[in-house]
Amino acid sequence: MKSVFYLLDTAPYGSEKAFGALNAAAVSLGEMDVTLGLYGDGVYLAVAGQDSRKLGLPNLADILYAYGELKVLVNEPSLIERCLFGETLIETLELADEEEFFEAMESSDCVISF
Amino acid sequence: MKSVFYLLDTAPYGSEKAFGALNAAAVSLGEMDVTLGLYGDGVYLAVAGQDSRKLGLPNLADILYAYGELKVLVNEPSLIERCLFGETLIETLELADEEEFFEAMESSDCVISF
Amino acid sequence: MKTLTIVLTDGPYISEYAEIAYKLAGAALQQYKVNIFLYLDAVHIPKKSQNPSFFTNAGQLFSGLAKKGVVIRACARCAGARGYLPEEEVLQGNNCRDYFPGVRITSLYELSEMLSKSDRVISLSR
Amino acid sequence: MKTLTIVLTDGPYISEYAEIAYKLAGAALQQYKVNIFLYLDAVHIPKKSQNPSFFTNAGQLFSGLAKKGVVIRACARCAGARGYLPEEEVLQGNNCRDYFPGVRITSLYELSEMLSKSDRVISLSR
Amino acid sequence: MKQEKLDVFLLTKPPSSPRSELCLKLAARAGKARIYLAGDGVYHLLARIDEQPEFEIYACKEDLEARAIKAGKRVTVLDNFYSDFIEDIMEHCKHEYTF
Amino acid sequence: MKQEKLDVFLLTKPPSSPRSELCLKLAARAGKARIYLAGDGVYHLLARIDEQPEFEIYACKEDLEARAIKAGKRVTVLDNFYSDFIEDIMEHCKHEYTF
Repeated sequence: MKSVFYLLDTAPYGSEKAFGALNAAAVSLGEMDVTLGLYGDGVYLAVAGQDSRKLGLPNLADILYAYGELKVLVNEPSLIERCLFGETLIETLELADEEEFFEAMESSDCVISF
Repeated sequence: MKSVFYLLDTAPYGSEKAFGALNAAAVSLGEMDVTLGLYGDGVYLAVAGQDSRKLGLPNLADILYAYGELKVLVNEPSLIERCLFGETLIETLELADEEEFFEAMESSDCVISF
Repeated sequence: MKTLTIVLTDGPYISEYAEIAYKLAGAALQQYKVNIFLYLDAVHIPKKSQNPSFFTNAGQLFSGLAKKGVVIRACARCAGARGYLPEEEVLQGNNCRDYFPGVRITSLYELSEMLSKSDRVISLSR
Repeated sequence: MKTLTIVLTDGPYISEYAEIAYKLAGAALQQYKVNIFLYLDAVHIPKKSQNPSFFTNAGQLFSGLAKKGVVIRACARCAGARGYLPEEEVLQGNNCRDYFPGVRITSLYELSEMLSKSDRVISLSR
Repeated sequence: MKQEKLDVFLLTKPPSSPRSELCLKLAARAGKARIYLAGDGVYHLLARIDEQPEFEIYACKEDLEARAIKAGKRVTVLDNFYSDFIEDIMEHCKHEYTF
Repeated sequence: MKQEKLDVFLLTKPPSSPRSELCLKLAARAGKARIYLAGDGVYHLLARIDEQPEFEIYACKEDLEARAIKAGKRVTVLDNFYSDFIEDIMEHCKHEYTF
C-alpha cells in the first residue's frame, strides 16, 4: 500500500475515535500518502475555536494544526446537513464536494474507518 | 420504581446488546412491571425462525420464548421501514403503533436503553 | 433520602459516558444515595493500572466515587466474559483483584434491586 | 507471499467484529501472511482469563491465530490507557502479563509499517 | 426557579443519532419540556433546537467550549450543569429521559 | 469464476447505518460490484439489495440462519463465505472496501 484514506464519521470529544483517527493518520505521514476524510458527524471536527481544557481532553483542533502536512478533506454535503456551512472552519482543511471526496477514497489503496 | 421500560434499538447477533437487554428485562420479572420495547434496528429480533447454532451464539428467539411472561412491544413503523411487515414474526410479541409504543414508554417509571 | 441509579454499558475512553456518569454521580452524592451498575463493556471501567496519557483515569474516578459512598456493582456475566473474575472473599468492598477497591462483582439481580429502590434512573449508552 | 492486514477497534462480545476477524484471518492464513492490529477498544481482545459462558472466548481465538503465525500487535497508547502495560522482556512472543501468548504491545508506528507492507487491508469497526 | 413539573430530557447524542430523533419525538409529545444538552448533544444547537418555543434549553458550558458551539439567547448555559440537572430530576421533574 | 476485476465490498452493517449508505453510494459509482453480506449486513436482503442488476450479491450462510433471513434467487449463499471473500480480495478484485 502506498496510500491510505482514513474515514472519520464520528463526532469529536464524545468518543476517542477522532483522536484515534488523527493519531493513526499522523504516524503514516512521510511513509505513505495519507488522507483523513471527515464525513457524516466527523465534519464537526472542522469547526474553528475548539477549547477542550475544561473537559480535560486533548484539543483535537490543535492536533490538526500540529500536523499541517496532513491532507484533510471535509465532505461538503455532510457540512450542509449539519448546518455548519456558515460556521468558521479550521482554515487548513480542504472542502470537498461528494465527487471529490469519493474520488479521493477510490484513488487510495485502502480505506480505514474507525 | 415500580415499572421499567427497556428500549432495544440494536440488531440482534451483531452485538451483545440484544442479549444484554433480554437478560436485564428477565431479572426484573416478578419484582417490577417490565416492558421490552423493540425499536429501530431492535425490531429485527422479532423475526421468527432464528437459528444461531452455527454462529455459536445463544438463540435470542428461544430466550424470548423462555420468558413468555415478558411483555415485548414491537414498534410498527420501525418494522415497516425495515421491510419486515410481511415477514413471519414471533407470535408472542405485541405489535404497537407509534402512539401505543410511546405511551408505554411514558407510563413506565424509567426507560433504560443499551 | 432519595436514590439515583446510573446504568452504564460502555467502556472508558472510547465513549465519554464514564466521565459524564462520574460528574452526575459527583453532583448527586451530596444529597442523594447513588448507585452505579456496570453492564456489558462498562465492566472495564474499574480496571486497575489504567494509564491514559491524554485522558483522566476512569478507574480512579470511579474508585473515588466508591470512597464517597457511591455503590458500584458490576454484572458477573459481563465481567466474567471479559476476564474479571470474582474472588470468594470481599476485601475493601471489592471482590476482584483486577478492580480498584470499592467495586464489587454481583449478579444481574442486583440491577433489578437497585432499580426497584430508586427514585430516578439514568442510563447512558452509545 | 501476499499480505493481509486487519485493523480492529472494538472489544469482544459487545460487537461481533472480533469473531469476524478471526474467521477472515483463519481463511487467509492458509495462503497469505496475516497481520492484525488492535486499536482502541480492540486491545481488550487478547486479555487472559476471559470466561464467556454464552460466547466463544475471543482471547483464545486470537491466541490460536498467533500460534498459527498471524502477527498480532496492540497499540501501546490504547493498551496503556486500558490498563495493559508492556513489560521490558518479551516471553512467548508476548510482552504483557495480562495477555495471551503471541500478542505484543507496540507503538502505533507498527500499524503504518503493516499497512505499507500489505496488499489488502480490512478495517472493521462499529 | 424550576418549579413547574415538566418532562426533562438529557440529550448527549448528535442530531444524526436515531436516539436524538426519538428524544425529540417524546419531547414534542410532552408539549413543554426541559432539554439538557451535554456531550455531543450540544450539536443540536446548530440544528436550532432552541427555536422551538415549547422547549427550555440548557447546555453544558465545557461541552460547548470544547466543540466551539455558540449558544443563542434562548439557551441557558450552565456552569454547574450536572448539579442543576440532578436537582431538576430529583426534585422538580415529572418524567426524566436520557438519550 | 470471479475473474472479472471489480470493486468488492464487505458489508456487515444493517441498512439503517450511515456506513451502509456510504457503501452503496460507492458501489453505485463503481457500476458493477460484488457485495459480500455478513453479520447484520444480511438485513440488506430485506431491503432488496439483490434487485440491483449491477451488483453480484454473496451472503454468509450462518448469518442468514441466525437472523432468519431468506436469500432470493439472485443471491449466492456461501458455505465458505470467508474463504471465498478472502480469495476474491487477494486475487481477483480491483478495489476492496469494508463497511
